Amino acid sequence: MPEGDATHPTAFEMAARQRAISVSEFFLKNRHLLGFDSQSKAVVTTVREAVDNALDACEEAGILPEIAVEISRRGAALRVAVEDNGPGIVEGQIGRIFGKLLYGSRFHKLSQSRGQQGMGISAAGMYGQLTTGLPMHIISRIAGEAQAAELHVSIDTSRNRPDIHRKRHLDWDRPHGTRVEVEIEGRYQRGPHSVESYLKQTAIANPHVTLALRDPDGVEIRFQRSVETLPPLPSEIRPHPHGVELGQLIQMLSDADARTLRQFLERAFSRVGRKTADAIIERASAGLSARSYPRRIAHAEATRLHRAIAGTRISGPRTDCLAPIGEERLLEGLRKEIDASFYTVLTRRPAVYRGNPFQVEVGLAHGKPGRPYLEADDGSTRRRKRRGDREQPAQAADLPGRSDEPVRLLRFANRVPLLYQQPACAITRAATQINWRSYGLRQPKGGLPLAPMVMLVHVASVWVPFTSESKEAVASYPEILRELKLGLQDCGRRLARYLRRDRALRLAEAQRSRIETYLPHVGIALQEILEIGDAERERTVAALDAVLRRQRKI
Amino acid sequence: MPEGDATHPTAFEMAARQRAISVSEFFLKNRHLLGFDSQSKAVVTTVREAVDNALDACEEAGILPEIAVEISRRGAALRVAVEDNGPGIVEGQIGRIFGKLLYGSRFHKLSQSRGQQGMGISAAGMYGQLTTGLPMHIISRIAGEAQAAELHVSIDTSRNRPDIHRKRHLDWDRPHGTRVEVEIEGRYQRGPHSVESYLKQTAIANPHVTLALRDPDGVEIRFQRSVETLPPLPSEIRPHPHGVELGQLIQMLSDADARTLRQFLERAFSRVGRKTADAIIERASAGLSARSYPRRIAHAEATRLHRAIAGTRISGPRTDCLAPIGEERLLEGLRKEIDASFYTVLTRRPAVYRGNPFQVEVGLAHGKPGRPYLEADDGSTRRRKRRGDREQPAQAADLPGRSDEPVRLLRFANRVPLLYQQPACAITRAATQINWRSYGLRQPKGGLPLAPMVMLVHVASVWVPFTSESKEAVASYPEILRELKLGLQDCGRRLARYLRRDRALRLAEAQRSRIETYLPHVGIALQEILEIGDAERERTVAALDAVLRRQRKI
Amino acid sequence: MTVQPANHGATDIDRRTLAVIESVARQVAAAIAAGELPEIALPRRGLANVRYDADKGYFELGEARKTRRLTAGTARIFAQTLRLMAVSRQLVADGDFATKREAYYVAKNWGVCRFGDQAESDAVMDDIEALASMYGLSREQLRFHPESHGGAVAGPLTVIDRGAVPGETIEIDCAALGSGAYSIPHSVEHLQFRTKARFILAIETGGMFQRLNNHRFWREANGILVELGGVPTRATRRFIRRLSDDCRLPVYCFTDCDPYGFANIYRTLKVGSGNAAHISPLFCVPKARFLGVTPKDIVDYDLGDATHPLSRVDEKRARDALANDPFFRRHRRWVAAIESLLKMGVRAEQQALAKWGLNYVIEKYLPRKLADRRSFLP
Amino acid sequence: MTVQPANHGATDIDRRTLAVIESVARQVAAAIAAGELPEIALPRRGLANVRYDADKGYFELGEARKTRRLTAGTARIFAQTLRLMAVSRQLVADGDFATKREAYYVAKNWGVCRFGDQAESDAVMDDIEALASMYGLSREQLRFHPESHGGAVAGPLTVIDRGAVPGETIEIDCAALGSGAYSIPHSVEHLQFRTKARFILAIETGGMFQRLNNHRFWREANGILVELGGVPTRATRRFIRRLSDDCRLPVYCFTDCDPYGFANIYRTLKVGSGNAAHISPLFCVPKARFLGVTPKDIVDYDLGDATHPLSRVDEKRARDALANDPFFRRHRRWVAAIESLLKMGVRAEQQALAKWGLNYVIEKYLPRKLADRRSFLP
Repeated sequence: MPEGDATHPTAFEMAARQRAISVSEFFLKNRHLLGFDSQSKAVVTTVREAVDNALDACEEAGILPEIAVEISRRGAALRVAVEDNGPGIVEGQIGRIFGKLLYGSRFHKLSQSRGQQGMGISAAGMYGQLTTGLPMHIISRIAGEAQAAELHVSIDTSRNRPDIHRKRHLDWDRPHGTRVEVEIEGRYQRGPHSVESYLKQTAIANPHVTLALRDPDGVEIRFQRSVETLPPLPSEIRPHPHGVELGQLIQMLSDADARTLRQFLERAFSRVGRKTADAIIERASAGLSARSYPRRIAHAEATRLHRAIAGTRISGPRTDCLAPIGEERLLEGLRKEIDASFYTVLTRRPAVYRGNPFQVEVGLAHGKPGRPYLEADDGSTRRRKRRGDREQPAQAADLPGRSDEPVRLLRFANRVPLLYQQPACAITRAATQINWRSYGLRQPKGGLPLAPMVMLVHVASVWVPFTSESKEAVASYPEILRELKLGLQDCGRRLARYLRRDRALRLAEAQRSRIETYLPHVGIALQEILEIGDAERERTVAALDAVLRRQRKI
Repeated sequence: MPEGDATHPTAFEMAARQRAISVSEFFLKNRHLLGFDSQSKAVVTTVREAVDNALDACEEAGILPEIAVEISRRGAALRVAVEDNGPGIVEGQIGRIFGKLLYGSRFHKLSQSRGQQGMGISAAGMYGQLTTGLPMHIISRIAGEAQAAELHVSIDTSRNRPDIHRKRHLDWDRPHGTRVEVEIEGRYQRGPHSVESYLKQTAIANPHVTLALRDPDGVEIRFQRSVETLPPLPSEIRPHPHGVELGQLIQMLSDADARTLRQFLERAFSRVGRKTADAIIERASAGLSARSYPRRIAHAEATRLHRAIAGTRISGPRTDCLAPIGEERLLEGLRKEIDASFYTVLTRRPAVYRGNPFQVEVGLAHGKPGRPYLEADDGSTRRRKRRGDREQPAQAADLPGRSDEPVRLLRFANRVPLLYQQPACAITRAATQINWRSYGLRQPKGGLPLAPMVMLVHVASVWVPFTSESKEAVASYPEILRELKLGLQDCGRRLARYLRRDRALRLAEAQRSRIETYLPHVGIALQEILEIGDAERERTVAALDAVLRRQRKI
Repeated sequence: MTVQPANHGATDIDRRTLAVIESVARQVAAAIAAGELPEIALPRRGLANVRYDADKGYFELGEARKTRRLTAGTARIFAQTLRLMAVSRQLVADGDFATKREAYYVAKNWGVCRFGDQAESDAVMDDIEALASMYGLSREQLRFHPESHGGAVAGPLTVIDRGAVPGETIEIDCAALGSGAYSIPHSVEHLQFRTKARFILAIETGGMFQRLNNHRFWREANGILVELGGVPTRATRRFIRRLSDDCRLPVYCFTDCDPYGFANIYRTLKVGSGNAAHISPLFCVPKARFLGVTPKDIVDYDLGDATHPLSRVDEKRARDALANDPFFRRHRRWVAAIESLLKMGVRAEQQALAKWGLNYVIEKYLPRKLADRRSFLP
Repeated sequence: MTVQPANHGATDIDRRTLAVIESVARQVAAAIAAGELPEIALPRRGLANVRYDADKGYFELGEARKTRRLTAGTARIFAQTLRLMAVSRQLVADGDFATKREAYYVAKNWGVCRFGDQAESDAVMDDIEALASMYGLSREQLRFHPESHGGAVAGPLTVIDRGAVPGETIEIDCAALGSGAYSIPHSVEHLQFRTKARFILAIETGGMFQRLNNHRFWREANGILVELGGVPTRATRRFIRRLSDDCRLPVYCFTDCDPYGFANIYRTLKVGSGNAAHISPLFCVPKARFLGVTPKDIVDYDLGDATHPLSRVDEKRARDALANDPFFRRHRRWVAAIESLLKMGVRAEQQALAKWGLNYVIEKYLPRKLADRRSFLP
């Protein structure tokens, strides 16, 4: 079509121009939605997607993960390579897994996993392809197979389909595992939004994982596992009835294989047995019976059924579909990577939002050993302030930070650290809405509390609601906010007890010495006023000391 | 699969579980991404998507748009109906347009339009379907056809395909046009984030449009067009070479129909003629010539070619692909809907980001007639403050607002008002980064200036980069930020001139009366000090008045 | 009116002061001897323990006591209280005195018992003062003097003070200081007075005092002029109280017409303030009357264009007085006056009278006012 | 030393004042008559027009003038300047005076020409004062008196003031005021002095003045005590200046050992301040010397534990003095003293000496200091 030719088309001409759009094309144009909005973020996102996939694969296959990340310079670009000891990928699937957006094993399941949308690693490949024009390079070997498969894969964006360039078999010293290499335009940076920070936080939440990093300058860092067993594998569940919306219910009814309504309710939902199903049907009343044929249920009845489900008491979703880190492992992870004086961890019981079970875990690590924190009773405000002024500014990645800085908030979703968009996240919102002053911390209005503390929060769910596909912040569903707050408050109370106990201990110590310090002055004053002799003064002080000791014992 | 059965699968078992995900399923689960995150926002989003589509269709067909929005209560739900006088939709397309995500005529074109992703209206239908279980209801008639077509359409989300329930033909009193009805769970609210506010702002940016609203309480509001001609239709363009990334270039080369590199460059890109193509090829040098066969160009040569394009001076993109509102119409729109003392509008010249031409327009409307704003020389700060305190608090939708409130920022992208996510938007960022104090306004640190002013900003582009699919905020590309700032600053300077001139006029007036006021006092003082008589005093004052008049004339 | 010889030795009042201090110490010693925790009973100084005594005409401390018992938590302040009482005892015995600041520094030699800052020593001193007030003794009698001296005095008054050598007395004629004035010392307990004046005029500003003094207004009017200088200091308040008591003189108060002049200056002079109620019996001047400037004067003397709008603070102060101040609430004329001021929305300074000429205040305003004392506010 | 009779009629200085005012008015009238825009030349009061005269020992206004020409923009302030000069002329003629505040109110009757607030009238008054200072006349001689009177005075000094009737004089014996003191009036131009004292001791705090006065320190030491009360008022500064000039007495300054005592109190007393340089020739006391408390005293008198840490403001003030103040920069001993204070990081008050006993200052510190005047800082 020639440029600039603008005449008014008819409805028929307009119809002829309509076309379907491939999802790859869509996200290629909107790549900032997937976390590739800056060169430095693109590197972290690429590493994250590859490592998350590797961890999911290892755990699902029952292998203790051991993952190596290498980042090296290739001219103006960076090459990111991630290699795991996972089960490997069946050759015929490699193309689609790395070369097609929205392709994966987890989207249709209700089951907790790191990846969920089948988008991340393909998006990284697509970004590499866009910025350097090079396909992804994959090597994968399945246990027991003689050789590994090597492929170069790119995405045919107009059709959202893999394009396999070269394919061959080769010898590989790994018995099984996968290596992904992608060249991207990117900038390697340090600090709180770095690959290193992502890996360190991953190590905290996953103490059963060993991670190794080799950065572009050849510096190597290793996070060694401290737990030798895998966490239990989360299982898959059916949806919980309280999270189903009317339209969804109508869809399920019309797709149902079950021949009776009772059977439908029992099969389609989690936590619905015969008794519960009957209770729902009875409540829905007129026009519906246990034997109604699901596909024939009309809109009006479905609406009543939906209301009946909402009104019926149904037990919460099964817990074994979720695999929280667990209090023991969480404590282990915190102790391993953070040096603090006080630790507390908490795994809340599972809860439900929109029919999806989820579970909140909280960990606090407070204070630095050998660096007293308490602000109790020594000196005036002024003196304290000055001392603060003169302290050295801390490193941004210093964990925990200084006592006049906000706590370091580490956010996790399904064991994956969230590095970006902290202000937009439900976890941050919960942490700032709590009144930490009542737990003995200072807190600026509307902000995080100030304390030398790491605050770790993990949200595990069969479907974590992120605010965007780049998976950087958890959306603020009221049910999730509530659980987050309860968890944080519970840990806050434990912290407050610790701080109070600590303060009380110091106080008792101070009181003992105080008495000994001030009694002689009572003696001096009495001597001066009553003009008594030194001997009588001494006697009086001794008598007073005795009185006080007796009082304190009672 | 039974619940909770968690054994470790093999790589082959894992492969068997991989599946493609439909884009509808994806967005159904992530509907907050499309602007359906709260019940009140869902209503505005639904109206917006339908009205935007209607406007695009009318304008493309050369019809002055006349659009009616009706919102009524249906039990606990709301019915939203939008009816236009557009060209109508060919019957065979209705299903896909309303029942398939990522289907549209605009995605693959580089051309300015309101809708661009083929997502919005189908998403509204999907939301209705999910929350009320009811399909969308569409009536459409093409000019010249005897009857209108009526369809009920829902989306088969697992396949992202339309599902047409009922279809019939009926008589319709409109000669041509389309009516869309959708029932959704929603809450109708007033204030700055309301349907009314959206329509009012649409009327400002589109003075050629007539809009009518009937709200759930039966209240009717009409925004009448004040311009009787359509804006010029934007035309389609090819991409500009400076916005093409390496990977994209490689893709284009390998897909090329052209037989020579020169031909390829001339055909594929905007603004590349023979001379420019040769300049690029010469710069790319070794291994490439004007006659190289595009599909055979290797990665290394493509990389050089890409660099050569970046290094070659190429004229900016064509302007006629963009249809700014235009200074005349923008002024008309502002005057029609906002009552102010001073107006200024500005259409910047087009610029380019990532190869996409875009254009920024700015309008300012300052002050309320009959309500003096200037803070000049009357009374002390204290008095001024008090007066402010006692003013009545203004309505949130009051345009312009009070002089101690932030300016009302109206953001538009391709003539569509953006109501949500103001803080995340490049327009807000630009407006807050400018130092408005130098233009005579007060401005808190890091905030919008305080003034009784409406600040209108329009970004027109063949592809507006939104921060999310819900199209609520423009992403902050440096090129866009720069244009926004230049536009705002230019208008700021005009405002400053106005404020200064206004101040100067008042000052001259004040000076005239001042002289007459104070001269007698000079006379009194001289009389008192020099002990002269009344007559001599009068003479002195008269003489002084004469001297001053003479001086002022010179 | 007679003159008593000043005396550097122990006067009656000094003996009473010593007795109070010693009795506290003796009770402490006795408790210790009996194997009990020693304690000192101090009046509570909080507002909850303050009430307005309408008969006496001032704020007074109630009966509530706090008992400072010696425990680990109170050891420090207990010791400090006793040691500061010991300092007071020594000062009385030596015929010397110390300012609050000096007392703070004297304690620097107390080692760990020293005060961290002056707020700390002031609080302990306030406790001791409240204790002494139960026996009718002021802080000045404990020989802790305020940092600031009193205002200026001029007019037909002879002040009789102690001389440098014991027994010697000095007479100061406040009508013989020219354009200067007599400066009230930090402590006035030992002064005696002789006067033929008919009243005391307490004046808010130094500028107005200067005008009246330079024009020898006190001669015509036969009154003693005292400069308050804003809210009067302890020394000024005690001076006026003692002078008006000893010589049975009425006191007329002349301040700006604003809530500060009414509620902070006049009310403090007359009835004291709630947060220092323990000193009221000695420091307030119940027989003071308010001469002006009254809200009615703004109208009567046509001062409208020499006024300023009431500030927020003014308005708040006025409303507080109407809502919470037992003194103003008790006097219907004051309520009416403050309400009319609020209604006018303006305040007027003493100097506003200068609108009619600098000496209008001397020639017209004060003579007229003094001729009609019923126009004074209570 | 002789006593001159006070005089309510026109003195020489009054005649000079009237002449200055009339000559300005005459120039204005002449310009108008000649068909020119009238103007008044006023000294620039900005810091740019201030310099430190090392020989005279004070800050002085430079030669720069601003010309206030009558235009539409300046009509108001021009009229106000002339009218305020007319007021001054009337006050001189009547032998009366007005405070700044009163002058502001007198102008309330000027209609549109009235001042919006006192800042406005003060600025015009400062202009007129600067103009008068070119002829060696102070604001007090223009008969605009400050609002506040001066500090207290005690010791072997007789002040000779005017009496109430023309020609009458009054003598005030500042050694005969007992525990009270003589309060310096707002204007001291008309005072005469008689004394046998050997020096004047200018004391920062009222508390220290009270101690020295109550113990009759002035008798032993044969010096006149003047209370500064922080940064001295105009009246106090002029009083000390006139007393030291007339009776040829040295002035010793006794303040806290902190940058405020050095730079704000002592420096202002001695050399004036940059933003009121036009009054320096009349108000500063170049022969003042700094007795203490010096940084060296903190060491010599072991005051370490009675000090307080320097605040940020203190530190900033000290560094400013070292970096920008021509007076301190000129005196190596002052630079060394301030540097050592900064190094110690503490400040000491006069009262800190009370650590060694309340009367240590009388019995030890001052006698030792006065015996070794070379230890004084310049």
